[in-house]
Amino acid sequence: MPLLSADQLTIQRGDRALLRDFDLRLAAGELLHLRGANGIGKTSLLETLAGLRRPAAGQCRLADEAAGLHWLGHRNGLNLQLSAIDNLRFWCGINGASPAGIDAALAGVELPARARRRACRSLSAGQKRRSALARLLLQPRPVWLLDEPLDGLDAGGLALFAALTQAHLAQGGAVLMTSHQTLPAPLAARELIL
Amino acid sequence: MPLLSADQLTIQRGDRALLRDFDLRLAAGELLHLRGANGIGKTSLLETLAGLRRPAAGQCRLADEAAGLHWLGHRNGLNLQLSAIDNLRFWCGINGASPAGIDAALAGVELPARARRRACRSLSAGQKRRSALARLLLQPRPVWLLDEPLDGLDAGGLALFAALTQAHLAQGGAVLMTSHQTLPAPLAARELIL
Amino acid sequence: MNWTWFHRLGSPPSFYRFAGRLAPWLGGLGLLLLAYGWYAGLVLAPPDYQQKDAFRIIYVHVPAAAVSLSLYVLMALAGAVALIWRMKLAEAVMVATAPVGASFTALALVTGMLWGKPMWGAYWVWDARLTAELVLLFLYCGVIGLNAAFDDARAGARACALLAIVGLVNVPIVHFSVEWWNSLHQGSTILKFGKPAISADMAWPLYAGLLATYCLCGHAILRRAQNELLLRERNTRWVRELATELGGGARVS
Amino acid sequence: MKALAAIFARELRLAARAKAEWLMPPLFFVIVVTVFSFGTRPNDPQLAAFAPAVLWVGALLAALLSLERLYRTDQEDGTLEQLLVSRTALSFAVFVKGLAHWLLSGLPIVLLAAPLGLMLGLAPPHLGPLVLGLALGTPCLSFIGGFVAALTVGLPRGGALLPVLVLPLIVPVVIFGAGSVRAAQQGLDAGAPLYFLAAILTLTLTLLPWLAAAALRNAFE
Amino acid sequence: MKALAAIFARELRLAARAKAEWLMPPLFFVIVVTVFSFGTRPNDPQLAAFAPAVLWVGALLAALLSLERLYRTDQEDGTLEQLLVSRTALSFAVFVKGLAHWLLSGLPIVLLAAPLGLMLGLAPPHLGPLVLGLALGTPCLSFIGGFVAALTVGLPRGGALLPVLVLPLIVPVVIFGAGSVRAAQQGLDAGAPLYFLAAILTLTLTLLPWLAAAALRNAFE
Ligand code: HEM
Ligand SMILES: Nc1ncnc2c1ncn2[C@@H]1O[C@H](COP(=O)(O)OP(=O)(O)OP(=O)(O)O)[C@@H](O)[C@H]1O
Ligand SMILES: Nc1ncnc2c1ncn2[C@@H]1O[C@H](COP(=O)(O)OP(=O)(O)OP(=O)(O)O)[C@@H](O)[C@H]1O
Ligand SMILES: [Mg+2]
Ligand SMILES: [Mg+2]
Repeated sequence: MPLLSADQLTIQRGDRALLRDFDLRLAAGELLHLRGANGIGKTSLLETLAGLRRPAAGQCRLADEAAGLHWLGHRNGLNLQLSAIDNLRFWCGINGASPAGIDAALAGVELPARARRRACRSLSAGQKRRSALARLLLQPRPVWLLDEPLDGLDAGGLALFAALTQAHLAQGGAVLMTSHQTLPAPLAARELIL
Repeated sequence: MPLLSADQLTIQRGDRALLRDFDLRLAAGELLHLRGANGIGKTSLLETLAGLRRPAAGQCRLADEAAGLHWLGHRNGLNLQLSAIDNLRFWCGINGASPAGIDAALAGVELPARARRRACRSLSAGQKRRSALARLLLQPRPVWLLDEPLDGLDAGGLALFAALTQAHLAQGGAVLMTSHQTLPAPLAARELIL
Repeated sequence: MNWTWFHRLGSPPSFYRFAGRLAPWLGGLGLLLLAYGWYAGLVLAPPDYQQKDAFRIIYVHVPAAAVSLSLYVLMALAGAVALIWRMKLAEAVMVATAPVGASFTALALVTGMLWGKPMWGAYWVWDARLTAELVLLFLYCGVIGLNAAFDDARAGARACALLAIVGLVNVPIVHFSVEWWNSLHQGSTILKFGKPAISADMAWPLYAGLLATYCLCGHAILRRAQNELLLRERNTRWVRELATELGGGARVS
Repeated sequence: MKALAAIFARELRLAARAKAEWLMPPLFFVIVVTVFSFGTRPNDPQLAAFAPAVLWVGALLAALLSLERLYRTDQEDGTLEQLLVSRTALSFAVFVKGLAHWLLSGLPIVLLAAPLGLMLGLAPPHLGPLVLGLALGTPCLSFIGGFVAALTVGLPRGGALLPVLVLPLIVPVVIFGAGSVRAAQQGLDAGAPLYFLAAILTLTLTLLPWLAAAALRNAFE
Repeated sequence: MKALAAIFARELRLAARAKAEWLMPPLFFVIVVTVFSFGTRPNDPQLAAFAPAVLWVGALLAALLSLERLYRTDQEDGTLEQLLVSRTALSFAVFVKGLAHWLLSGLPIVLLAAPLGLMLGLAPPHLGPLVLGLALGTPCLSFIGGFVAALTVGLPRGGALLPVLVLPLIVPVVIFGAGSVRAAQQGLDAGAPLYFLAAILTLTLTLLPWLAAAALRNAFE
């Protein structure tokens, strides 16, 4: 049974239907790379799958509703006044996870120690993106929906992302992501072109 | 004589000097690709060269002060309530350029016609980036400083960017840009690694 | 109980047709009643022994004031339906009601002020009834403004519905203000069940005018709701078909 | 439960970060009252009669000022969408945010009301209804305002709309609040309006968080 | 010159886009006056004495509300940095933005003042000083407020700071403005305070745009 499935999805923005009768199955251990031209509707699709946007028709289902999913959009979900640590502590609280994992998660995304306690506003674009990725590591959730997660990451960041993703897939997770770049080396993805 | 030069530049953020005694020469017809790890100081350097940030020491000079330079940062400089056309009309007015070129510029970045009159808020990430690039075409300026201009562009967008840049270089312009991606095919850049 | 009529009416195309058939009748009846009410009230009825002819403002003021409250309730109810059943029709009705209600609220305020000058010696006093009615106008304006601020018509309608429901608290305040606070404004006499306290040749035209105003409001709301539906459904098949049927340019987009 | 504690802690931490921010609503309150007194004849004995209205309107406006930011930054930086995805009970989150807003902007105003009332010439026995009324009324402001902030959060220029939507909804609170002080000044029973306020507060606290949560969900579309 | 026209056109276009936005400051003004009157005893003849203060404070707050957005969106979406790079004379840009702000939020208030004054029981002969005073005073609000908005634009939560910084600066304007009406009410010369207002306006218009431009340049760091 797929971890995430969409049936007969129709997605509308303004008056225009971006997708019609779209079906999708995301199986455990699968990495699905969504591609397509600018403005084709990748972000809208991901937002719909995440439950943020209501589809005009059709439905999406998560195999394990209780476990939920991780969503990383264009916006990082970091309060710019708080430090990366404070932001992650907040998400730990929200999800009932233990804050003990915060340091490990930030080390996992290689955010320099001196940047962790500074307000996120003073981080560079790539450092912000890394902090946002750290949130995915705080709490295991089977499905990851990532919109342009590679944006702003340097070569080291790409390698790191590849490692994180592989570990997640190996644990039976699934990843649906968009990116205009080709994915970093060891990742083998099924491509879906819109 | 270089179009843009920096002498003995020291750039400071918070307590930390990101760059010390940095020299830079950007000649006409040159494409300089600035690389470096996340947080090394690429954005800060570009902002300093654009005159937005004051260097802690040293100075930067533009050969043709009157002609000015084009700056494209992480932020697109598009008012989200206005349409792409309205935004460009504003920049035409500011720079004293003729608004006749707007349609050509938007066609040049291949923004779909129906997306040009809609509030920028409803554009996709790539469409916003394209609209921001269109600003560079409205008015000739010898120096372009571009911070991650490839962010969010699809394959077509990359090709388009390469064509724009080549045309600019051929006219004797110069481009200093950052990007974590390798530059699209025909562009030949001098790499500068921080 | 058979609910099919409800579901049929709830679908935009059938409501559109139903409203198209009902609206002219309501409008015609309203105009007739209004003609009688105004002729009987403004020409035939004897002048008041205290107020002379000034009392005749009542034939505009009272219907407008009553309608301003009823329409707010209607708007909030439509909003509740729109929220609970996500019914497009209810959204359209709600959005259509707001400007009509706002206009009648403004009319009640203006006629009240014009009446206040001869009666109380001032156009405006800070009295509970008057201020609450003014607040009602602000609430209508809020709903209209909020709706205009949204790009997405459906999200806008739902936000307005929430606002309208919360604003419902003001309706009893307007209605009972004359009892709760000692007010210059006169208490309920006409709009009370039981025996009205004014003479019949003043009362009947008033009732006719009241009914006429309700009919005309109904007409306006139905027509506005029709427009609203056309706008919201402009890309659906039934609107396209309607457009070709009417022979207009088939391109609606 | 833990989630609510986390939201609450974050609001407090944010206030602590923007160092002087929690000082601003009371300071604004003081300044509005002062500017108002400047606008009138100096030492006007009549001022006391208008003191309840001035203080209540001042409190209202001070609360208004910080309301727009209640959800806007969360929406802009993506925290709101994360909250929606995380399946936290949104109405509780709204409740906690309202509570934090009241603590940071309502409570200081309640505490300041007595000295300012004296400044405006209010007799000491009438301070009781004033402070009690504000203590009951300012949470209503925070919650009603929070509801409207949720309604307007996704809007391009929701900020302009917010005060215009909040003020009419808040009128009953001001009527009863200022009414209670005036009743005391006229030797009437100041208790009845306060009971009304308490009733409004109860309604507000129980119903509005749900509506606000619905509004937030709606805002994303 | 063309650049200034472009800025002006953009402000108007923005107001036209956010459909009902330009309605909001005057509506807010009306509502504040209403709420205030509701907080007082019904039909209080004394109200007229307080009308100048109420109207002036209302106008002040209505202008304040839209000030925060004057530069904030420009800063957030990157327009401000483009303006800085483009070498437009920033002080002129600031001047034009102030002018547009006054046209969209100050002027409607000036026009509304007379009817609202009547509603508050102000005698018709005293409306002259009220309207004239507001006509001179509201541009001061827009320009002083714009200066403070420029000062706080880069700050994390500048919104909270803004009103607290503006209000003290604006006090003289309110004193002279309301004072002029009161002078008229007491049968004194209403002209002198108006001359003061005109002097303040001249100073504001000539000096503040330069300072605001410097503040904007500074805000980027
Ligand atoms: C701006 C001023 C006024 C406003 C806002 C106003 C508002 C209202 C409202 C809202 C109602 C409907 C109440 C309900 O249905 O429960 C009403 C009814 C009425 N008004 Fe006014 N009014 C104003 C001035 C006046 C004046 C000056 C008079 C005459 C002395 C007047 C006489 C009446 C009468 C006779 C009714 C019908 C009451 C009944 O029997 O139920 N109004 N007004
Ligand atoms: N209100 C609206 N009316 C009409 N079209 C809209 C509206 N809002 C968004 N759109 C269009 O819907 C599409 C949304 O695209 P989306 O953001 O999902 O694209 P994307 O595939 O993620 O693109 P990118 O690669 O640029 O990120 C865009 O073409 C956009 O122009
Ligand atoms: N106030 C501050 N105090 C200390 N360090 C700061 C402060 N503000 C910024 N920095 C640091 O300065 C650096 C700024 O980097 P900049 O944004 O120029 O990086 P970049 O090379 O563009 O990175 P990226 O590739 O991620 O875009 C970052 O390391 C950041 O953490
Ligand atoms: Mg996208
Ligand atoms: Mg950078």
